[in-house]
Amino acid sequence: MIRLLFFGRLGDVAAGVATSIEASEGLTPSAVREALAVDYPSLAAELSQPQVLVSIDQCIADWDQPIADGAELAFLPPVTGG
Amino acid sequence: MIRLLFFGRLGDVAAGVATSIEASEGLTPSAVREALAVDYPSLAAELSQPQVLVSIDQCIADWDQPIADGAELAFLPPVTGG
Amino acid sequence: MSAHVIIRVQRADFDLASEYQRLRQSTTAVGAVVTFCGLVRDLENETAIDSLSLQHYPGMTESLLEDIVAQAEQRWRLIGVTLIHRVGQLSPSDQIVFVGVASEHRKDAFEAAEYLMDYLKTRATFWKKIDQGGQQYWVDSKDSDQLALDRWQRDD
Amino acid sequence: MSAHVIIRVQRADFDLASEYQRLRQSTTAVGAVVTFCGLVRDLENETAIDSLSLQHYPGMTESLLEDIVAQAEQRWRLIGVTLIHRVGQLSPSDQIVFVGVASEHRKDAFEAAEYLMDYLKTRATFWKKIDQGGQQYWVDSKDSDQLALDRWQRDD
Repeated sequence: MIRLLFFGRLGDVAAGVATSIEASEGLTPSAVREALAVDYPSLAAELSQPQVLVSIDQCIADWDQPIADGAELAFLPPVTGG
Repeated sequence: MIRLLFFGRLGDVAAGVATSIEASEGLTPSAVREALAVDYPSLAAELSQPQVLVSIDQCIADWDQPIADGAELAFLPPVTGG
Repeated sequence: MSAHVIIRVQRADFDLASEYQRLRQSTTAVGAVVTFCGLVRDLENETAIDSLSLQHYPGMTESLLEDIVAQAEQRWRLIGVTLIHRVGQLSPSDQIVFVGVASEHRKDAFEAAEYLMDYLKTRATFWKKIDQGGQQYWVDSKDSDQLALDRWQRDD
Repeated sequence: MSAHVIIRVQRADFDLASEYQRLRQSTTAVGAVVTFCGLVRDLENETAIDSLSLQHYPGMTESLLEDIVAQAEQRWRLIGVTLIHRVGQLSPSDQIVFVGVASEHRKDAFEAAEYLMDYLKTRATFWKKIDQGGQQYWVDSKDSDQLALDRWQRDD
């Protein structure tokens, strides 16, 4: 299983979305986004915004980086702290 | 009369020097320094260092600026506050 | 030389005076302490706000802040660094963020403090939501923050 | 917009916390407060010092500090500025100088505070004398301070 996290405005858009997804060989953040697009097209559109970053196990990752089973995948809109 | 002030290291070198000088037509800081050179050559040498500034009535002044009677003339070595 | 580093993400308020005293007393070599406090401004887009809530990504935030401090330590001679960021609900004039830097000379403390804030603003995983007359919305990131960061990268 | 300005030259110590609270409460628009504290370092020329005494030119110092603050107000949007400089005899680790700036945005506060210190260091009529093992001598001015100042003048 891969744990899914959505932060900031993405958390609002992802309300009701499953908090995990089945792991599979060679799964990437891009593939997760495509899988979400089936049931949640507006969320997938938000995730496709160029400023959205992804992290795997709390490290910024590429969209085509493979995700290991048991990992934590987070979608991060532009940060606004400070 | 013109009041004379010497700050920082100049105050040590000027120990014993008169704290005022007679005013006269067209008197300038340079002329005061020359007058001091007669009795206090080592002080005059210190005052000739290029970093030494003068102020007249608490405003930074030129060495050839006339000094009015009653003014306050100060010799200022490089500042070291903060 | 490794600086005394404190990093905290917390709901509670912080006390500038005690943070300053700790930085000041890091070692007897301290000659300069620069502090920055960020406060909740009363206006957003020229309209009064009721409150602000700050979300973050626990774990990732702390490790990003550690990275940012480590980078600052490579660029400047620092004796102490403290970084505190609040999360949760805040009101106008509340303190949000504290950066404190102690060093021998002022230039290191000033530059490192500004660098830490510029990096924190654009890299650390915090998100602000504003409540303005019952309307809630997420704050957009600012181009000016990205520009502030770019300046340090040009120097690299 | 004219900033709330406080300038003090005094023998007494100052309290960062109360100076910060005053700056923070200048108006509800304050979003950033930067403070700088300069402390007496334990070493001068790599040798321990016993004490430091600070002389100044009363009257002229205050008016120079007012000029410096007025120049900063022309360059940045400032809400509050506090400048305190101590004179008389000081010991290692004692506070010497405080600069505090409150503004809406952090860039103004950071830059103005650093500018005020750079100008104060090279323009304000203070002189330091060091007592090191019974030997007293006047501190020489530093080239690095003049260079720090030149940077702002290039920007003019």
